[in-house]
Amino acid sequence: MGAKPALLRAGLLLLGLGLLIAVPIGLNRYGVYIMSLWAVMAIAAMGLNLTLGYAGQVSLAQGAFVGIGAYAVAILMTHGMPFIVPLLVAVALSFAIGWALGYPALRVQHHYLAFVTLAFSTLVYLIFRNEEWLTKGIYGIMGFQRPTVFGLSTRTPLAFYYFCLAMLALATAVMAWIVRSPWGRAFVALRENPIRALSLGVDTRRYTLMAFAIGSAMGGFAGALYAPLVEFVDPTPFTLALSLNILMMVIVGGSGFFFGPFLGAAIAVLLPEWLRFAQGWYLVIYAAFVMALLVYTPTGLLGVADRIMANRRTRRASAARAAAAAALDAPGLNPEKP
Amino acid sequence: MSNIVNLLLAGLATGAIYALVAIGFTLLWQTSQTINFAQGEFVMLPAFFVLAALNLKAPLWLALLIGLGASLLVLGAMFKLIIVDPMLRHGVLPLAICTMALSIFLKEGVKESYSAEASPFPSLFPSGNVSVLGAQISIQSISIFVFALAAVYLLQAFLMRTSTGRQMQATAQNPSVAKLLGIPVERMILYTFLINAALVALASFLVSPVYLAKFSAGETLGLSAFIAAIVGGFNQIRGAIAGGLLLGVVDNFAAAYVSTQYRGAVPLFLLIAVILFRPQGLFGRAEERTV
Amino acid sequence: QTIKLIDVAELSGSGATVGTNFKNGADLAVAEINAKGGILGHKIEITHMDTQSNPGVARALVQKALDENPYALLGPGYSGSVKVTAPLVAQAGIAQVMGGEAAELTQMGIPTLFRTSFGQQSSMPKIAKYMAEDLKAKNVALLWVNNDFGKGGRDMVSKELQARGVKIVADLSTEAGQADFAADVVKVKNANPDAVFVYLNEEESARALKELRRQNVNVPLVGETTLLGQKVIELAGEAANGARGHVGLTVDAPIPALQEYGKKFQAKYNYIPDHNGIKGYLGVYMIKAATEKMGKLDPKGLPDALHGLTIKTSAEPGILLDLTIDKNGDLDRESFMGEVVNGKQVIKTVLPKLNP
Amino acid sequence: MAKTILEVRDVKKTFGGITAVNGVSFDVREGEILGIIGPNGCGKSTLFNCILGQLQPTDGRVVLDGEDVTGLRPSEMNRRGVSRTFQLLQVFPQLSVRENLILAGQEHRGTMLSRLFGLRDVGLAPDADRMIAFFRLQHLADEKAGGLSYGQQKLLDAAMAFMAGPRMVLLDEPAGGVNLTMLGHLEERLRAINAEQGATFVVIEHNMDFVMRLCTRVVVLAEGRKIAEGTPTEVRANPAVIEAYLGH
Amino acid sequence: MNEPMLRVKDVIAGYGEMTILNGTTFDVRPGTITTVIGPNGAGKSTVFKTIFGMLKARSGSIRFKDGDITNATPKRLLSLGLCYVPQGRNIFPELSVRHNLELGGVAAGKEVDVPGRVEALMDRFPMLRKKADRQASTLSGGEQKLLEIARSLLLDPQLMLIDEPSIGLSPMMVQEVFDILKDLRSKGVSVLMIEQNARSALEISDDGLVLELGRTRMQDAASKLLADPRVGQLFLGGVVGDTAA
Ligand SMILES: Nc1ncnc2c1ncn2[C@@H]1O[C@H](COP(=O)(O)OP(=O)(O)OP(=O)(O)O)[C@@H](O)[C@H]1O
Ligand SMILES: Nc1ncnc2c1ncn2[C@@H]1O[C@H](COP(=O)(O)OP(=O)(O)OP(=O)(O)O)[C@@H](O)[C@H]1O
Ligand SMILES: [Mg+2]
Ligand SMILES: [Mg+2]
Repeated sequence: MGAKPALLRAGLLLLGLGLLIAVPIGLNRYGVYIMSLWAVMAIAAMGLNLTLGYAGQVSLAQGAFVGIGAYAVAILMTHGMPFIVPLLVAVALSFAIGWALGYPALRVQHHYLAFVTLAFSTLVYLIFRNEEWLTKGIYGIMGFQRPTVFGLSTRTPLAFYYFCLAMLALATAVMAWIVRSPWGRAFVALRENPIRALSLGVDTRRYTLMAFAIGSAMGGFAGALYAPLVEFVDPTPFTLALSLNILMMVIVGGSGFFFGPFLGAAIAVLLPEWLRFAQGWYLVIYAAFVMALLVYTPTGLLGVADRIMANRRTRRASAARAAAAAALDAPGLNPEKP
Repeated sequence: MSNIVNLLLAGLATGAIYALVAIGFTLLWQTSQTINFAQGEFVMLPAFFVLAALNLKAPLWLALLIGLGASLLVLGAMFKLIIVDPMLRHGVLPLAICTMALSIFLKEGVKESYSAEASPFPSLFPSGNVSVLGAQISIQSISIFVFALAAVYLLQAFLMRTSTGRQMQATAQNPSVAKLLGIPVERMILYTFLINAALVALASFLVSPVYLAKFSAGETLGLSAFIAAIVGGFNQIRGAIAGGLLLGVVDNFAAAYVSTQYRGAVPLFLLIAVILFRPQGLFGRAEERTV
Repeated sequence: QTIKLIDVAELSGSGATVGTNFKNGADLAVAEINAKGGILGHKIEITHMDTQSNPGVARALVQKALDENPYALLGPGYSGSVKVTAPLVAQAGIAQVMGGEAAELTQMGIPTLFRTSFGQQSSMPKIAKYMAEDLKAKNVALLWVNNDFGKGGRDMVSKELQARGVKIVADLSTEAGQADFAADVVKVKNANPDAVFVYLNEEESARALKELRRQNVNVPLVGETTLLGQKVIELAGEAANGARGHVGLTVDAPIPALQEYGKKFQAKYNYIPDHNGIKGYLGVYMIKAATEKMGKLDPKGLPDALHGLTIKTSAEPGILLDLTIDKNGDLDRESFMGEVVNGKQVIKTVLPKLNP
Repeated sequence: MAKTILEVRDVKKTFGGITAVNGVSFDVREGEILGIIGPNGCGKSTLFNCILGQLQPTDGRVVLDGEDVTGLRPSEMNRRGVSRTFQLLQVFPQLSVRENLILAGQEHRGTMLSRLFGLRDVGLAPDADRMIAFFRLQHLADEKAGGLSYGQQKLLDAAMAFMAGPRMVLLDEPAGGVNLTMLGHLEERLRAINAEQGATFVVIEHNMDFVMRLCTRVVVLAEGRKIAEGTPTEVRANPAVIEAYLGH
Repeated sequence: MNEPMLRVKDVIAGYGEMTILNGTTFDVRPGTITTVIGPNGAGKSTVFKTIFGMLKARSGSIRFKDGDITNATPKRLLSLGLCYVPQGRNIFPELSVRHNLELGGVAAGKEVDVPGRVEALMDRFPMLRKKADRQASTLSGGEQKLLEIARSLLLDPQLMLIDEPSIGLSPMMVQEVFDILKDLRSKGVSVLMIEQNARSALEISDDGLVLELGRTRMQDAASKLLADPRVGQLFLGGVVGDTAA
């Protein structure tokens, strides 16, 4: 029975990939830029989806990690390092900081954790803005260029888009591996019932820290791509607003669903652009749409799909039960055995 | 010395504002287990209802009444019916995110339909100052302080002493059982949001003369109030006061004696200490038994 | 055909007030000009794009705008956004008439970039001079808003002050939208300066003035347009009295044209424009004047036409005040030293153009 | 006489002013099935929580295999081969029944790293399915655990405790809500595991028939103190126990 | 023969797409205790939820005395004189024990003296008085169950649905609860009870009812069921082979 959905999923995946490759060809530079931004944000959201969606740890700091990644790349590249080095540094750095940020989560939960992470992202923003010796402060960092990978320059918007797409594919693969491994199961256990998990030998501390670290690393990874995408890094994008926005992506797409972040990012990044015709009102319409969507499906876009799938399964189970029940009326008692 | 007093008074004045707004957070949590990220915008909006009324040449008292009525209708009833009802069952986060979108909606909506400019808002109190220990403090601030205290006291009494109040809490803590016992769950939730609406309207009228009626006024306010509520203890209304005042004062002293450049973060980190060593907040009740 | 102008402005986010003023000013100018038959008989068509006060978005939007190849570009208003967009526009070779005031902008050697107001490099020296020479201040405290507008002004003014041998005894950054200035004022007091330089947005200016008054700081408070505009006076009440400083663009200036404009603007949008409201307006008229000078619609020619151009109110009333655009895209025109005297802004001295 | 596997020494637990467990001591011998009974609120569950580290005892010691394990984190206790079930339902509602069971065993297979790169089910799927079949949950194997009936969740909870092949299991009211037939079944299983693998059990239960049939020894608590200890028959005859707990 | 107190007829109900009750049918006579037994997952609790309007009955009918109460709201059912003690943990964790109790009286009419009854209940269950001002979540599992049962007795019902009351209760307390049920019956109240602790439950019951796979397998006098060897073997833990192994 499992085979058919599997095929279906594979088909959808290929279709989606095909679309992503084909789409930008028709678009102008701006369109391509937006698509690239989508890819970057999708990565960041995927990270948060691990921390929040799977492991159930609220974090309002994902935006800060995107910033950390972006600054790491911008600073190191302006010192003339080849892209790969800053990229790795960005990921490693955010992994480490993410790990550290996990510690409060061992003590506090829910809104308290939200508060701690919130404080952290505020601090990070202020560091970006105030530590001029490092970050050039409010004026931001300019004058670094998009990388050349395997001898291919990514200067043109299209080339860079495909680069981002490749990176997105990479991130997706890694993430898929993690959530499908026993770790993924442990993360969910952490979210669903930490007490029971603990009593089953799940080292909730380690997994909590891991959830933060990996999620943050993804954020840093996204940041590392954001910098060359915009070719300018300054503090303003990395306020709490970004963190909240990424959080919104996760929830709207479907928290805890693997492909949720892709849809969430699409809505948060692409939709406002499509709405720009509405001039000043575009954000109003956008917000209204998001609210309507959440009201319609609080579990996010993929929540709908999931419900449909589940219902199909349940109907089968239900039928089996009914049949068994009918069989009961035949003489001779027999305990429940569908 | 006079510095200390100055900072203290100013801090308390600002803190009182945070407290007033924070009450809403604690109320919503205690009576519906929801977090409203648009709370700041909720405080921003009623002032504009009033201004709109004033532009139509309504006298102030009438304008205020209209403002109150409008927010009861829009921020209370409509919010509950259109947004909260369908989402309440699905846990804290979806609704919280939805209110995040709502805050954008309100902010941008006001900006487009009214103005991006800050408009002065008529003060309900004489603008004078009284001097305390040689430092000046405005009557405005004092009245805000008093109102915040009164609001907390009344709500606390209402929730703890009246049967309705307890039914509201019961509804929040276990809706399905509340239903079994014949508690009018729907109505209780409606009460919650009506009270909140009234509260934000009041806050709006008191705060706007200081913060001005501006579409973005809710951003900083909402955030600070959220923090204040957490520090004070989310599940205790009186926590809001403690949290608010503490935040206001700490913020000022941090800015004066630690760093102005980092004033955004230093207070938060001082307050994190509170959270880490008293995870239930200053006045919050300890987390319930788990196993 | 119609003349296509694209305005990339901060219409939401922290810069929303700046951008909206700029937008409204521009719209007003466009409406007027079209009513009078347009430029060289061509109607103007202006569209606005929202940068959400984010340089990254601004950069992308400018790209988008250029894809639609407009006649000229207006905005953005944030210096940071200007800095990242200007190179793109330079590539396209069309004029960018923007609202940024940071000194460096016109020193990047970008031939297509034009101001609509004084850069801080021309306003700050005047303020520094005033504090050092007229006020004889030896010690000055700086109170500035920590965004690129405030930071730019602060960097410039402290440079100028120190050049004149004035000591900076307190250097206090504040947050945009900050409500409580008690701590900052305490620090000002402790430094006991001879004068305080206040460089904040209007609302924060008002709050700061109130707090300075509350803790009765009685030394002169000196600033720029944003310290003694009508709005500040309205918000700060009598606490604003005594605030003084350099006024570039203000509808309170004793210039009938400016006051006239103020009324027009208020009639249309029912609020008093700040200097950004005037920048947007002037920007469009600068483009008009230059185009008429060329006598033809030549986007690529526009920058040259603007360089070195002098526009007189006699020829173009819309320009409100005679001005000259130099080769860097900086402006030169009269400005004022003003002071708030019992709830009214009065102009004390008129500062002539640098090179008449 | 079998060696002592777990020693509980003067364990005390207070919450604010309230004393839940007031200096309880007893031994658990290798391979026995020890019953713990006592009136509601006498401190049985709290005692379990103190032994297993869910709660920090206010006072007293817990010794496992001669090693002091007082206040060790529950996951550590579990690593040492001690698992438990809960009185109130404690499953992972959003995970399927099978996933619940696999999770229950996975942390005992390999290292964290090896698990990341190893098999998805850590090779536990067959065990899980055997467990499912045993507890008659086949038709629910892929249902979310949250959708199970009370008794089914109770059984699942018990099943999870066995997944890792523990040396010792603490069961908190396993019989509650379980159909008598299934219960008899569970009982047999406990005996089997006890006999074959020499696993040790400590059972809190109010169902006296169950306790009498299953347990080799019984400890009786009342108001946080141990009031009696002995074979089921001894305890049942003990007037103090009848007074405090059994009634007439 | 007198009109049944409760009549459940061909009820079909379930959770979303999942049908659990495939035409459940049974009666409850006035002034009797009826015990429902059956395997785990048979649908016993689901029947209760459906009767009490927590789940929608897709078809079939439920009648209380001579009125139709299919899919009626809990509020209405309470006012008609039904009450329901669900399975598991159903308290308000952060409210005090006393307040938890008092909330049981919300649906009571003005004439009822709720505080008085609360006092009476506390006399009956001294534990509750001892811990009256504690946060309910700090009670032990069994204490929480007692609290619930006590709460349900606040408004004197005519029909009481009680789902596995014995879970987590010490033998004494089980006796106590069963005694309560008995003298409710003596006051003419009907009790419909689910019990896995079936023998002792059936011993105090008048009628018994076997539910399996959401269908009524047998309904008969409790004594008869107890005597029936098949029932004994299949549902009351008589010897069974390990069919799964
Ligand atoms: N919330 C739910 N969602 C989906 N299915 C459910 C839900 N609750 C119960 N079920 C299913 O309905 C069936 C009957 O459940 P119910 O709780 O009525 O059983 P029961 O007879 O009360 O069993 P027990 O004696 O264990 O309480 C079970 O197979 C269970 O899987
Ligand atoms: N977190 C807590 N805070 C305060 N008191 C508590 C807490 N947990 C338990 N108690 C108290 O400790 C006592 C023992 O509780 P415990 O759950 O151990 O009883 P028990 O023996 O398991 O009873 P039962 O048989 O009903 O489960 C009870 O009186 C309970 O009120
Ligand atoms: Mg217990
Ligand atoms: Mg049941």
